Amino acid sequence: MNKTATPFDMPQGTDVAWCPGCGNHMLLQAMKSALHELGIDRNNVVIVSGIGQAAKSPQYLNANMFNGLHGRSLPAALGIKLSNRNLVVIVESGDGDMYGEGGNHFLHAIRRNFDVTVIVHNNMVYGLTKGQASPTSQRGMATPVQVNGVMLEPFNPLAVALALNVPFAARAYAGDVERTKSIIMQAITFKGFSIVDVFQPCVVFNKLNTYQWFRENTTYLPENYKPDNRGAALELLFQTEKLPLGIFYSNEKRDLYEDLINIGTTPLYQHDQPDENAFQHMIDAFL
Amino acid sequence: MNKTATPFDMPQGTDVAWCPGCGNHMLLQAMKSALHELGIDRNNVVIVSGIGQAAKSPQYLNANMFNGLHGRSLPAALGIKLSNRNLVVIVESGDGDMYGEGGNHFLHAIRRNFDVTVIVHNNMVYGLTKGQASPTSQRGMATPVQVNGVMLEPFNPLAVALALNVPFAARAYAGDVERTKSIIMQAITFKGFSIVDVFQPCVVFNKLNTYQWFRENTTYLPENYKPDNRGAALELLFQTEKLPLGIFYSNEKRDLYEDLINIGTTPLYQHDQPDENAFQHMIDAFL
Amino acid sequence: MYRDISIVFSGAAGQGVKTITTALLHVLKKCGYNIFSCTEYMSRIRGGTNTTEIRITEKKRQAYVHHIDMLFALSPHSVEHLQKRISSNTFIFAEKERFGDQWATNFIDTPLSKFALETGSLVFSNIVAAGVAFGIFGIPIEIFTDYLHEQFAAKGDEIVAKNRAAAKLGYDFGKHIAADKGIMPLVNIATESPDTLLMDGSTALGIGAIAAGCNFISSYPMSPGTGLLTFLASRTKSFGIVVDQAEDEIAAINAGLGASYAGAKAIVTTSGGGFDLMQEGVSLAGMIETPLVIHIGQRPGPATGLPTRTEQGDLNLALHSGHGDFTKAIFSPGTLEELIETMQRAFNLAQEYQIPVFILTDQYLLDSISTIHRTKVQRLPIETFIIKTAPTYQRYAFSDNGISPRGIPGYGEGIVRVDSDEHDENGLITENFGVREQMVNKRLTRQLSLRGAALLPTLIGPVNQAKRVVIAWGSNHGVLEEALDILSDNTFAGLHFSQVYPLNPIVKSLCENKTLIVMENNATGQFADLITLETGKPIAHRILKFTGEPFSVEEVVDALKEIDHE
Amino acid sequence: MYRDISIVFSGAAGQGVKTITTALLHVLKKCGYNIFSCTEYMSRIRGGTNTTEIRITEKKRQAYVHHIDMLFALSPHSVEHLQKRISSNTFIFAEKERFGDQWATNFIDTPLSKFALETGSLVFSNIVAAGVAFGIFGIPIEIFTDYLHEQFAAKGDEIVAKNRAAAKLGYDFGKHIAADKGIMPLVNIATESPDTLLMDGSTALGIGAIAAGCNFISSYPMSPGTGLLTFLASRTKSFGIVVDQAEDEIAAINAGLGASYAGAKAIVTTSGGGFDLMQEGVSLAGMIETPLVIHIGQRPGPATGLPTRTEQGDLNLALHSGHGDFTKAIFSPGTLEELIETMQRAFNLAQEYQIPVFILTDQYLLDSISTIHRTKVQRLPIETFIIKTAPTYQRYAFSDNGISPRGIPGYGEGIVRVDSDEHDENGLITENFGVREQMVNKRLTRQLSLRGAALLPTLIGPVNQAKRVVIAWGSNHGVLEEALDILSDNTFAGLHFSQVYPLNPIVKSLCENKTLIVMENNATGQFADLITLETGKPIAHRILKFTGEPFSVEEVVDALKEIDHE
Ligand SMILES: Cc1ncc(C[n+]2csc(CCOP(=O)(O)OP(=O)(O)O)c2C)c(N)n1
Ligand SMILES: Cc1ncc(C[n+]2csc(CCOP(=O)(O)OP(=O)(O)O)c2C)c(N)n1
Ligand code: SF4
Ligand code: SF4
Ligand SMILES: [Mg+2]
Ligand SMILES: [Mg+2]
Repeated sequence: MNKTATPFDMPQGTDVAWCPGCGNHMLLQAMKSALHELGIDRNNVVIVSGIGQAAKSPQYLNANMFNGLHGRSLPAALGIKLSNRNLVVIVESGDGDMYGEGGNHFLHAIRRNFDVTVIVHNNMVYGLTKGQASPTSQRGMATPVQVNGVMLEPFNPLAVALALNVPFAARAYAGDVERTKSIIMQAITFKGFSIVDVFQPCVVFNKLNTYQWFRENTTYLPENYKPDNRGAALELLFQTEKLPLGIFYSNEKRDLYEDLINIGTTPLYQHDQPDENAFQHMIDAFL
Repeated sequence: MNKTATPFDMPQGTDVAWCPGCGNHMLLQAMKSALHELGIDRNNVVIVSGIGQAAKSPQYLNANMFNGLHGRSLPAALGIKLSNRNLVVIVESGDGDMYGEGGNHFLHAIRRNFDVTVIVHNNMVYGLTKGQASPTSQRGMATPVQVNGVMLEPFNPLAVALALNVPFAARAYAGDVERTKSIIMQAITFKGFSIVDVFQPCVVFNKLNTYQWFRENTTYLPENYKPDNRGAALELLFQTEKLPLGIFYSNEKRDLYEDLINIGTTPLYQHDQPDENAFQHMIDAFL
Repeated sequence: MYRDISIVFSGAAGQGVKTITTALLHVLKKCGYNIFSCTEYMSRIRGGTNTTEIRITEKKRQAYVHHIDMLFALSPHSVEHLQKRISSNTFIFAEKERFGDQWATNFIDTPLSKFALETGSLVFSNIVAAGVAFGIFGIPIEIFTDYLHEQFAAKGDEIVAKNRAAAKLGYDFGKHIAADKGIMPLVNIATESPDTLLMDGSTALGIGAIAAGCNFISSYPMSPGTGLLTFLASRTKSFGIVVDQAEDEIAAINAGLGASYAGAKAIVTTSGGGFDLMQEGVSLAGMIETPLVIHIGQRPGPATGLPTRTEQGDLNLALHSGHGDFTKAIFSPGTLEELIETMQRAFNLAQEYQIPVFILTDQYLLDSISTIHRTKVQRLPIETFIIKTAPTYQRYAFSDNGISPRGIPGYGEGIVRVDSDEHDENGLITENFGVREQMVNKRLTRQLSLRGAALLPTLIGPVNQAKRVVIAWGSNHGVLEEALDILSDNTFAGLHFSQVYPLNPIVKSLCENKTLIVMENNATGQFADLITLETGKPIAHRILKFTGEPFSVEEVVDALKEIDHE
Repeated sequence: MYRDISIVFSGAAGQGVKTITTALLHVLKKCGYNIFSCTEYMSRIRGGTNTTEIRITEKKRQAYVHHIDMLFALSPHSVEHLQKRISSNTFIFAEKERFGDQWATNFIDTPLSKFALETGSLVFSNIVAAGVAFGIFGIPIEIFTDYLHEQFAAKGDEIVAKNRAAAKLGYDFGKHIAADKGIMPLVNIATESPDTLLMDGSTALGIGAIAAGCNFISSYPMSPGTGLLTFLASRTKSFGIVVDQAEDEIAAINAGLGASYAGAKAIVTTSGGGFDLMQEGVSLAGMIETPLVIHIGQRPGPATGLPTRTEQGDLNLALHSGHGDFTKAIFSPGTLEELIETMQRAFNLAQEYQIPVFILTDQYLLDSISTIHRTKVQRLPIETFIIKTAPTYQRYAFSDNGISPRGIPGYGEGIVRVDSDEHDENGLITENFGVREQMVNKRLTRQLSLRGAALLPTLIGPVNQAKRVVIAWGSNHGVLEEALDILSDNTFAGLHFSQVYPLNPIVKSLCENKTLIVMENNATGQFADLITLETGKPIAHRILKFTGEPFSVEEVVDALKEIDHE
């Protein structure tokens, strides 16, 4: 694992609560390198997360952090971005956090198309609560709650995102730090809602989707793949044999919510006094 | 409007709170006729709804009713169906109710594929709360909250449903009672999660999508259309000129949740005493 | 000769009750009358019965009265609906042809449609109706026609002329009826300066929010909380307010907290059912010590209840909202002045104490229209308390009063971390028991100074001498004041609380050796319980109403008289 | 010579503390010892420090003690973590090679790895450790090896033999150390019948639910509420329970209500944060008068707080949950017996009164392991109250006690309508003020008989004579009992409430002329306030703890002594 020092490293000795061997360690490395290589000022980044193992990520990354409620990272991210569009806003979330508890926000945040990058640590299981099925759990996996195995259709996050006309949709595999980093960099650079669903092995609770399983069951999109066709991207996402990795779709033509609602570049904290003339004018309309 | 008497009619003089001319009146007629023509026993039907103008429907239809919370009809319907699978369970909901407040349940109910029919009165506006944008509101519509017009990407419910592998997806237009009735009948007959998104003119708050607009902007799927291809259905649903009506997709091959989790046909109220041997056996395991 | 008159307009939704009453209120205000208007309506867009009461009073009054002096019944249903409020003294204006069987001989046939059609179209019926009212009151027609001119000038001379003609037909009819029935014109009790603003409760709240520097609202529509959202939405441009209609209430409050974390002055508005869904967010606000103002427009529950009616049933809900122990404050304004002022106070307090602050109103208060003198629009200095961070910044640095300097991301050289988990001074997750204990104390310590700073109740009458004190909160300010005035019994006095939590320690001394009577619009007496908990004093009487209607002046007077006779 | 010993095992998550303590508990139970075990762990899957205390006592005890007689420290962190609980009397068993610098000379070097490797693999370390403990206690090794045989027989003779060998190595070492350090063997205080069941709180709750006829659970995982969900999930087949893992807590409670409407006996389980999201559903339960049992496993808030720790902070939250006024009941069991019994009571009450009923537990109670005699597993008759409907059936027919006969869809000839809006007797929407008032009263009337039927508190000691009464609820039953026992001061007695709302009117008389002391695990004293509200009695002292840990016997004794000296 490429462990170059970055300004986003936490002080030495910071206790990391993840299990040894967990895919999250690699994803964290990819994140820090991506931010570093993009030359982003850490004072200007806010990492927003919910609750879960994945959602602990910003605790281990030296930048501003809003570690909110389980499932609620996207609305918080929206509030932050709309209050200060100069901030780089990144969401780190788990498959349960984002697609389970947070499903409704996932739908409607995509519809808004504000400029945010969403990294989902998709380990296909609820890690922090000890191994129940998540929306992306594969059929058949037995858990303490799904005693006879998971029976629901797995949630297909990128297909849903594309059905909602998401402008940027990618999938990565945490085991491959370099390419994951590069995908994350493109997602952060992208202006608009970008989602990266990252396959992340959970070595304790998911014995089905292991490092080996991911290696065997994924394949990168061909070099010459053009991420400009929604229908084609969807067909690839309905594929169940070799799961493709890479950027499925990227379309910067959709208007940004920030532009549409015309918020200026001045952060809200800088104009928290009402315009006095406007105020008198408003009042007088009730005379 | 074909107003044959049905066993589902409410007593004469029942006050209906909808506006004169509202598309809901026609949709109600289509519902009642559909149930009647299918020969369903009204004691065996439960209509589940949330809150909104649409969600008032079961108040005007003489059958069992669970008129629950705004946005929460699907979980209630699930609880009902899993407790007594002999009941015919139908959800009537509005576009705000189902796709806004209830969005998360929409996603995950589809994943379960339990046997329920979901009729969404899609008037592309919040009716009961006086005209704010709903998830399906078209871009540009000005409202008291969206003063500069709606700016979000409209929610594409059937595309999302198909991304989730819904087995039955249809769209109807309330102005056409006969064909709406027939689509509803097929949805009810279908074993599994069936959704019918019904365009329903709101004559008070939606001055954009009027009867005329729907007539001009919709067209039925061709007679020879085969609803067996998810990709093709999605392409049709991404179409924005003439919005197709009819059954986009129908696939009874997906397993029913009720079968998968193996609930018997005995309703739960008939076995609410634990098996005594099993109980002793369970206890003794802790000796 | 009326010195205090209650005129009620009632008809089906869509029949134009609102148009008529708006016209009336504007003109009456222009004339300098003291006016108050409240409205009750059904949860439907067309049909049903919507009713608006307009009071013209000698003294300034802000309360609903039960009796009706004049009723304009636009539909037969409305007479049925208002039966209990009609007495032999009520003049009932109605259009015979609409009533059929339901016509009663004591009704005054008022041919609104006929006059409207004479003018050119049925759409003028409402103007005719307003004309009738002015005719009866004997208010010079010019003031009304001037108003019509103002309203319709943009639509061209013909429209103006037609409106005037309709008004005139109604006016003459009104004058004629007044003479015929011996209805005396309204004496000149017009004592209000014309320099007053006419507005409803939602507007006053909105003005308060803007005066406080509010620049962010994320909310999901829900009656009666929506008014504040639409008010701010319509002012987006003038004041640079970011308005986002959320997909649900959970999104709304989390967006509000995100915004506040980033430095916005954020508010959310909802009603009880929507607020239920925000509770985890309230708990988060408490944990991350992030300011937020939460407006709950109360309506009758449980569940969907009566969506367009009034109740004061969410006090306990707000007070105990969100799991875990942390600090909150709750305001409960009862007049336009209080709405404007407490909203600003709520923002300032939220910023200063870094806590969630509630404003509890209700449908009755939000929809009631009244006047406030231009100079009574209080402006509090806007306080912000945001600091530029140093590199060593710690979001949760311990301090004596429990409050840490508030940094926001991107302003200064520090890193700002907020955490829903228990955390250390840096905002990083911790499971250290000692730090946990200190942090709980940190979050609760500020309660003390908050208590000391709590608004005192408004004293109504001789609180010191009276042996019985009637306590009200929120929208019951006006009705209590008027009832005590009518009762004019020195053994009674009143306290109105526009802050219900925490209670200032002085409240206890105010309650010392008094028979306490609490009146509120809910079924159990939630504020009564809170008074007992906070002051240790028992409540002798609870006057409760929970039909979905506000208290009327008459029933409060009766209830107090009954207590007097005990 | 120990008659009461506390042995603590502590190590990183994944190091096998659970394996060791499970083995120990099973064997000790078989020997007839009175055992109690509680556990505290970090919110992580590997690493950190997890600690389990096992008490072997002469009298039956169900409480955590602070002091440690013997500590098995599997990691250096654990010694650091437990520093405050270690005294000069604590024997510390640890493996020198793991500790490096952190080794202290008073530790007893216990070569777990070495012995394990001698046996064949490091995986046997836990068995070695258990062996050491048995050796020290002087409990015959055969009982342990028999247990190992039972556990591993299925894996073949070799595995059994290796486990035995590991056990023996540990055992001999333990005996040797005992002799060396002068540790006296455990005297035979084994007074328990072997006919007891060994289980944790979650299991007891689950047994109670099954005994009550529970056949539906829909929930979303959340510590510490998840245990009940997994328990029932693992019994799906034997008892025909429908188990659905919901997408969120809102779905969970609404599915529960749908199920209950259709006749299922439904429960949901969660913790404070998840419960916040269920509040609107609670309000719906109140409105549609549909039975539902809601289990809240409490943990420290606000927000995510300390996810794996304990607190009693959600009493007010549950009590005031859901907007609007309606009837609720809240149970708060404190022992295995009470968990099993109150769960059944909750189901019966929910069915009888058609209301939401709460069970409040906490992490400490749910994770604590103890024994219950087989015959003490109470079975209450299962009550259902469902009727077959007639064609004229009205779901909300008015009645004297406010309760209407409960029909369900598809059973009988009637139509069953439930409505979240205010409704008439048929369950159809209404906006009639009179019906509204009657319906509110209907929903509240049943509160009266519910109050009369409320469980009385358990009296601990001479409540009638004592001048001071210490009040506890929920998980503090055992600690209060033991503390009073140790104090053995006749001026003190205790009351334990396993139902906290409503309170039986008799409670008031129990509190008459007493100095009331309330102990609870939260920062403000929520039950203390409730006692005052319900009985009118002031609370003289509050003993509060909110670090995330349970009360220890020692600190309760100290707190009471301090009161005594005042
Ligand atoms: C409202 C609420 N419900 C439930 C929980 C408990 N909870 C914490 S994390 C989690 C699931 C985590 O799964 P995922 O998001 O996939 O993250 P992972 O741990 O697998 O990385 C749950 C259910 C919570 N904290 N809050
Ligand atoms: C939790 C909650 N939030 C908000 C509301 C207010 N509300 C009632 S109906 C409705 C929207 C209705 O829109 P839709 O579902 O499209 O139905 P329509 O009236 O258009 O048929 C809203 C926001 C509510 N009742 N409950
Ligand atoms: S439980 Fe799984 S996801 Fe969580 S830290 Fe361990 S390996 Fe990673
Ligand atoms: S407001 Fe619109 S949707 Fe509602 S009843 Fe009227 S026309 Fe129909
Ligand atoms: Mg996960
Ligand atoms: Mg709608």
